Amino acid sequence: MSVATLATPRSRWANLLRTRELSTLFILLAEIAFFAWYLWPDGGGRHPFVNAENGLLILKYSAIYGIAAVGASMVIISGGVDLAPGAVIALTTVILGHQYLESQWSLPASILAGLGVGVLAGGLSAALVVLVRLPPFIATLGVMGITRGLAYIVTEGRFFDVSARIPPKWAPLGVPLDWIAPIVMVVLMVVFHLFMRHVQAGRAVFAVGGNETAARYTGIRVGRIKTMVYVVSAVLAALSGVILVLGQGQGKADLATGYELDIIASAVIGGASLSGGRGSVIGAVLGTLIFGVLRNALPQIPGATFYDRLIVGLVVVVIVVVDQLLARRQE
Amino acid sequence: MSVATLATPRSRWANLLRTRELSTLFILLAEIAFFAWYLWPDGGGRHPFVNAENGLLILKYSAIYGIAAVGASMVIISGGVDLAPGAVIALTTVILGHQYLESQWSLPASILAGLGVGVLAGGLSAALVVLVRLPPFIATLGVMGITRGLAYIVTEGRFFDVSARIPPKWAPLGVPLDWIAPIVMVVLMVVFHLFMRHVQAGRAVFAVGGNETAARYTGIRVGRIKTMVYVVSAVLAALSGVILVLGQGQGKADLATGYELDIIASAVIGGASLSGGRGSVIGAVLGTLIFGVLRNALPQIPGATFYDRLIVGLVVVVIVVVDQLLARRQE
Amino acid sequence: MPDLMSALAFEDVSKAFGGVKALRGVTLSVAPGDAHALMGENGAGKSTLMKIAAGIHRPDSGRLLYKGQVLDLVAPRAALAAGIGLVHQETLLFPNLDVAENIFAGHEVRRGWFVDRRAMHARSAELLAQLHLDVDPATMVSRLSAAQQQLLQVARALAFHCEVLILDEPTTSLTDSEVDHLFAVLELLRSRGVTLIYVSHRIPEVFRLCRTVSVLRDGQHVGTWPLEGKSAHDIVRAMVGRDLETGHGQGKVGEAVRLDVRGLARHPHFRGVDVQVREGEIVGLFGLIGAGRTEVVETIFGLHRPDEGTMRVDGESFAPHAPADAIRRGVVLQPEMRQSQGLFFNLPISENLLLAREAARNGWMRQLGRERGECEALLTRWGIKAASIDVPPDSLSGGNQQKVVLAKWLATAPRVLLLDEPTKGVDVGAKHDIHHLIRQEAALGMGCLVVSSDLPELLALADRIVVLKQGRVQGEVPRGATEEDVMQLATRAEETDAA
Amino acid sequence: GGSAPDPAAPKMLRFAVIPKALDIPVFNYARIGAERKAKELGNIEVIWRAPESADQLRQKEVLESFISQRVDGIAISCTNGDFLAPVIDKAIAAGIPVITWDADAPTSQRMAYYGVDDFKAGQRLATEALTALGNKGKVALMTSLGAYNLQRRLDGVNDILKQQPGITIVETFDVKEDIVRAGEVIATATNRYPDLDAWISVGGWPIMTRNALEPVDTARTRVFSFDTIPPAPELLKAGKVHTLVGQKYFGWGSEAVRLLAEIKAGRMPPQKIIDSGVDVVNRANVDQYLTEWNKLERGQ
Ligand SMILES: Nc1ncnc2c1ncn2[C@@H]1O[C@H](COP(=O)(O)OP(=O)(O)OP(=O)(O)O)[C@@H](O)[C@H]1O
Ligand SMILES: Nc1ncnc2c1ncn2[C@@H]1O[C@H](COP(=O)(O)OP(=O)(O)OP(=O)(O)O)[C@@H](O)[C@H]1O
Ligand SMILES: OC[C@H]1O[C@@H](O)[C@H](O)[C@@H](O)[C@H]1O
Ligand SMILES: [Mg+2]
Ligand SMILES: [Mg+2]
Repeated sequence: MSVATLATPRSRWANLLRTRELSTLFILLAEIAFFAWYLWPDGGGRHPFVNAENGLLILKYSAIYGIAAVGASMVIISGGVDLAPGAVIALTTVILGHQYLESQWSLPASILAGLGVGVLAGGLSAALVVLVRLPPFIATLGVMGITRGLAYIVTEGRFFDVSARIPPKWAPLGVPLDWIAPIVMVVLMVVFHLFMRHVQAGRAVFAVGGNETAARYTGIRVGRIKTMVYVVSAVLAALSGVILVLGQGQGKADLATGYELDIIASAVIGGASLSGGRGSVIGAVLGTLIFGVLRNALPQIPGATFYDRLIVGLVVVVIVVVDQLLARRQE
Repeated sequence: MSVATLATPRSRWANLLRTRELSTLFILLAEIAFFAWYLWPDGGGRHPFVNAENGLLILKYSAIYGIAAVGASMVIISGGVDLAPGAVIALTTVILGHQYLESQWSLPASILAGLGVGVLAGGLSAALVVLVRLPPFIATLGVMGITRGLAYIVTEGRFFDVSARIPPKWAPLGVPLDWIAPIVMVVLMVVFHLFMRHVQAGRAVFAVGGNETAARYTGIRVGRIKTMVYVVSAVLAALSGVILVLGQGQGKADLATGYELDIIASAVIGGASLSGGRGSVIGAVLGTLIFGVLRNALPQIPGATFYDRLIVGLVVVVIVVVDQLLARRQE
Repeated sequence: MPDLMSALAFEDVSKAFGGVKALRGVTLSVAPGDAHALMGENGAGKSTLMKIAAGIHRPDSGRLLYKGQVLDLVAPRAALAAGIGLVHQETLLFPNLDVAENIFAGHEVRRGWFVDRRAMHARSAELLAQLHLDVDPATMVSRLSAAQQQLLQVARALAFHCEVLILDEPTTSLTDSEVDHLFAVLELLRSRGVTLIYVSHRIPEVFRLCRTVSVLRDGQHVGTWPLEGKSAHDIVRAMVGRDLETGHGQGKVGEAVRLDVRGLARHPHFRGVDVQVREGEIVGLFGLIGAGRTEVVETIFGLHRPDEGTMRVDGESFAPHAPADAIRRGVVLQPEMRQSQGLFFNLPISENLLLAREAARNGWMRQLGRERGECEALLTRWGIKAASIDVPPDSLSGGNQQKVVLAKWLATAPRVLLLDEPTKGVDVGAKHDIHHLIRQEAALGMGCLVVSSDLPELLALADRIVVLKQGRVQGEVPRGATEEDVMQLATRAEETDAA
Repeated sequence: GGSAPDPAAPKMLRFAVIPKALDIPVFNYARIGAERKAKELGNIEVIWRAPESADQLRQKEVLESFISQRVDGIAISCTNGDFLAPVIDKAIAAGIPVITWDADAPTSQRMAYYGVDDFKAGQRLATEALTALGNKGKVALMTSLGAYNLQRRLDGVNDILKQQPGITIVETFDVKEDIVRAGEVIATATNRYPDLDAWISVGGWPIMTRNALEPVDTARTRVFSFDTIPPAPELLKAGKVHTLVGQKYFGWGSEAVRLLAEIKAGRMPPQKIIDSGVDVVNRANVDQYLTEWNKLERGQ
C-alpha cells in the first residue's frame, strides 16, 4: 500500500465528513441568499431581512430549538430518539416560574430547580431505555406525556408571569438577555462537537449507534453511554427552557408543544441518521437555523400566512432529497 | 424429532402470538372494569360509564384513530413509521368539503376525491421512501407538512360546513351514521388481520420489517410491499377523514392535529415494534380503544382535569413496561 | 465463444464498487450436473460473481449465459424463477419469523388466496430432517444458534428446487458431522442432475464434494481444472500465487497459569467447566454444534454472569461484570460473528481498530493524530488489505474484516485471548497469517483459548484440546492427537447419552 | 367513587363547565368565577374540563362524554360552535340544559349565550384603533387560525378597516396560540415594517408578558389588543399598549353557573343572547379598571 493510494481516499473520507456539515451550511447560506434577494427593498434603503438586528432575532429564537437539538442529535447518533424535549422545556419554565414566584426562591435556585427537571426527565428516559429496554420512541413518548402532564398539574391552566420580576433590560454579567441564547447555543455546539469527536465517550456514542451488540462486545459500557445521551438531551432541553422563561417571561404548560418534531427534523437535515451511528451536533444546530430563517422570513412575505406549513414541509423534503442525491453522486 | 418435542414449542409460540393480542385485550378489559367500579353510581341508577350509549360513543371516537391505526401499524410492521395520518385526515375533510360544497360535486364523487388525497399522500410517502430512500420518519414528516399545509391553503383558516347538506339523521344503507365508524373499523381490522396473517403479501410485510436485505434476496418485491403499506396507511387515514367529515359535519384544516403520535402509540401498545417485523392490526385497534376509554372516562372523574396528560403518559409507559416484563418472563 | 454445453457461464464479467474493482473480466463456465468449486482468497470476487448469478448485483459489463441463452437478471426474483438458487455467505434470515416462514418467505405455499401454513410446516419438517437439523418448524429463528441458522439457509435453498444451486461458504459454522449431513444432501441433489457451485476455503471439503475447481484471484479468473489428480498444494498455489509452509511451530508453554476457570456453570448452557490456560499456551475448545463453547468464552469475557464457579487471571480472582472489566484485566474475546458482534460499519477502520483499547483505557481524551500512525502500523503488521484506514470496514473482504477484529483485540495488549472461530470464512492465506499471528502473540506469553469448528485447524494450532459436549467437559487431548482421538471423545459422549 | 350522599341535603347539581382548552390563560378566571358561584349557591359541583389545547373534535368528545354521564347542566365555550351544535342539541334533547359562554353556538338550541358579540367586539377594537390612528396608517393583524370566535372578531376588525382607504393591512399573522411564536412574529414584523402604525390582535397573545411587545417602539407603533388579564393593564400603564378590549372573565364562569342554576330551578333566561359587553380599557380608565379587577379577584 503506497503512501499515494493512502492519501486519496483518506482525504476523500475526511472531505465527506466535512462536506456533510458544509452542505448543511451551504443550504443555510443559499436560503439566506434567496431571502436576501427576494426581500430586497424596492426603493433601496434598509434591508428588512439582512440586518444585524434581524440576524440576532433569528439566532435568539432558533436557539430555543438549537440548544435542545445539540442533545437530541446525540440521542439520535446513539441510535435512539428523544420525543420529550418540547415537554421538558415546558415543565422547566413552569417549575422555574413556580419556585421563583410562588415559593419565593432566589433566581439561581429556581434556575437550578428548572435544570433539575432535565436531570429527572433524562434519568427517567434513560431508565426506561436502558433498564426496562423500551424502544426509545415509546419510552420518550411516555416521558413526554408525564412531563407535560406535570406542567399542566402545576399550572392548572395558569401561567407564571416571570417577566414581572425580571427587568426588561436585564443583562446578567453584562450580556444582554437577547445575546445569551445564541451565545449559549454556539458554546454548547462547539463543546459538544469537540466532545463527540475527541473524547472517548463521544466516539462511543457513534459506536453504540452503529452497532450496539458490537459495542457491548467491544467493552463499551452501552448502558452508561445511553444514560449519558438521554440525560444530556433532557438537561439541554431544560437549559433551553430556562433561557426561554428568562427571555420570554413566561412559565406555561403548553410552551414548545410539538417542538420535538422540529428538533428531530433539524438534526436529520443536519446529517443525522435515525438508524443511528451518523450525525453531527453542528449539523443539527445549522438545521435549526434553516428552520429559524424560514420562521423569520416567511412572515416577511405578504400573503405567506397560509403557506408556511406547506413551505416548511417542502423544505424538509427537498433538503433531504437533495442531500441524498448528492451523497449518491459522491459514491 | 419426536412428535412430543414438536408439539411443545409450536403451541407455545402459537400461545405467545395469541397472548400478545389477548394481553392488550386484557388491559382494555381491566381498564373498563376499573372505570366501571370507580364510577359506580352511589345511589344506584344508571351507570354513567357502563351504558350502551357510552359504549357507542367510545367506539365512534376511537374509530377515527382506529381506522388509521390499521394502516399505520402495517407501516410499523414493515419497519417504517407514518407521521402523516393526522394531516391526511384533515386534508381529506377539507377536500371532500371543498368538492362537495364549492365545486358542487355529488357526495360519492366528493368522497372519492377525499380518498384520492390518501392515494396521493401515500404515493408521495412511498415514493420518498422507496425511490429516494429517505428514512420514513423524515419522509412522512415532510408529507405531513405538505398535506396539512395544503389544507390551510384551501381553507384559509375557515371550514366547510358539510353538515348543512347532510341530513342530521342520515343513515346510508340503513345504518345510522354513528354506527358506521365502528363498523368500518371492525371490518377493516378483521380484513387486514386476515391479510397480514394469511395472505402472502401480508406475510411479506413481516419479512421486510424483519430483515429487508434478506427479503430482497429471497425475491420479495420490497419496493412494492413498502409502497403498499404507505398507500394503505394513507388511504385508511383518508377513509377515517371521510367518516369524520360525514359524521361530524366539518372539513377543517386543523382537525386531527397531533393524532399521529396517538396512533403510533396505540400500535405500540398493541404489540408493534418500532424496529419493524412485529405487530398486530388487532392490537393496534385495541390500543386505540385503550386510549378511547381514557378520553371518555377521565372527564367523568371531577378532579382528573389537569391529570389527563400525565395519566396517558403513565399508561403508555406502564403498559409497555408490563408487557416487556411479561415477555421476558415467558422466555 | 459461448459454451453451449455449460449450465451457467460468465462472459467477460466485470463489476466495480466505487473504486474497488471486484471482478475484472471473468470468463468461466460450469458444466451441467457438475459439482464445481469456486476458490480464491478473501476478496477475490467469489461472492460478487455468485451474487451476479443470483440477480443481486448487475455486472458493469459482460454477460451471463444460462443453458446457452443470455440471461439478464434484473432482480433476485428473476434468478429464482430461472432456477438459480444461492445460499448466502452472510446470515440472511428473518429473526422475527419462525423456521417454516423463513424457508418459504416470498414463496409461500398457497391454497387459494391464503398461505397454507400446515403444508409449509410439513414440507419444512422434511427439509430439516434431511439436514438432520433437529428444530421445530415453528421455532423462532432468533432462538437458533449460528450453526442452526446456517443450515436453515441451506434448507431454504433446497425448498426452491433449483437447477443450479450455489453455496457460498455454507459450512463456516458447521462441524464435521453437520457437514456430513449437508454433503449427503448435496450428493443426492447432484445425482438428480442439479448443478452445484460450491464456494469454500475448506480444501478437504472441496476435494470431497467437487469434481472441478475454478480459482479467482484479484477479480480475475486464474483457471479451471478437474480436481482429479490435483493436490491441495496445487490449489493453494493457484489461489495465493505462492507456497505456504504448513509449520506447526510449537511455542514454549510457560509455568504460570494465566487463566484458571473452575466449576464454571451457566444453566442451561454449560456446567462444571474447568479450563486452565498457561502463559504461552494455546488451548483449543472443541465440541459439536451447540455444545456451549460460545457460551463459555462469552461468560469468561463478562458478557454473561455465571451461576457457579470461580475464575482467576494470573492467580487473582476474576469476576467481570461487563466486558469492560474483563478488558481492563487483560481478558479479551474475538466474537463468533464478526459482522454483528465485531465491527462498526458506520465508522472507519481506524475507529474499529482502536475503540476497544480506548474504551478500556482510563483517560478520556483521544489523540486522533497519534492514533493514525498506530492504525497504519496495525494495517501493515496484519497485512490488512484496505484502501486506507479511513474507509469503513464494509469495503473489506471477509478475511480482512476478520483480521481487523483480531487486530483490534491485540491492540489492547491482552494477557488472555479468547478466540471464537478465529478463521471463520477466512481464506487459506489469511488463515495462515492468522495462525502465525496467534502463535506469535502466544509466544510473547499470552494465554489463548481457541474455539473452532475446524478440527484440523485446532489440531495444528493448539497445545491441547478440551472437548465439550452438551455443556460438559468430556476430556482433553494433547498436541499430536489425531482427529479420531478428538471425535472419539465427542461421540463417546453421544453413545452414552443414547444408552 | 363519588361523594357520599347525604339524604338530608338537597341533591347536588353537577355542572360541566367547558372552556375551549386548558392552556388558554383567560379561562382561568372563568374557572374561579364558576367555582365561586357554585360555592355561593350551595348545592352545585363544577366539573371544569376541556382538551389541553384547542381541538374541536376532542372538545366534542368531552361534551358527549358529559351527555352520556348525564350531568345536570353544561356551560361551554365553543371552539367551533357550528361543529358542536348537533351535540348541544342532543344534550338538550336528553334533558341536559346547555348554555354557551365566551364563544357561542348560534345555530344550536343552547338556552343562552353569555359573552361578547365577537363580530361587534372586533368592530369595536378596530374602531378604537381607527380613532387613535386618525383613520390612516399601516396595520398588522394577529390571530390564531382555528377558533371560530377569533375568526368572527377578525371579520369584525376587517369589516371596519376595509372601509377606510387610508388603512393598509400589511398582513394577518397566525400565531397558532403560541406566545413564543407571537413574540417572534412581533419582533420579525417590527423589523420588516419599521413604519408600522398599529398592531391589532384579536386574542391576548401579545399582552401576557412584558417581553412580547418589547421590540415595538410605542412612539411609532400603537398596540390594540383583545383581553385585559394581568399583566395587560400594567403594560397599558407603562405605555406599551394603547387600548385593550376586555371581556367579563369572571362573569363567564359565574354567569354560566348562575344561568344553569336558574334553568334547573325552572326559570329560563329572559333572552337567549346576553351580551356581556366589553370593557374598553385605555390610559384614562386603567386605574379604575384595575381597582375593579382586584375586587373581582378577591371575590367581592
Ligand atoms: N457491496 C460492496 N460494496 C463495496 N465493495 C464491495 C461490496 N461487495 C464486495 N466488495 C468488494 O469487492 C471485492 C470482492 O468481494 P467478494 O465479497 O466478492 O470477495 P470473496 O471472494 O467472496 O471474499 P470472501 O472469501 O472473503 O468472501 C472485495 O474487495 C470487497 O471488499
Ligand atoms: N440466541 C439463542 N437463543 C436460544 N438458545 C441459544 C441461542 N444461542 C445459542 N443457544 C443455545 O445455547 C446452547 C449453547 O450454544 P453456543 O452457541 O454456546 O454453542 P456452540 O458450542 O458455540 O455452538 P455453535 O457452533 O452453534 O456456536 C445451544 O443449545 C444453543 O442452541
Ligand atoms: O388567547 C386566546 C383567547 O383569546 C380570548 O380573547 C378569547 O376569548 C378566547 O376564546 C381565546 O381565544
Ligand atoms: Mg465471499
Ligand atoms: Mg459458537
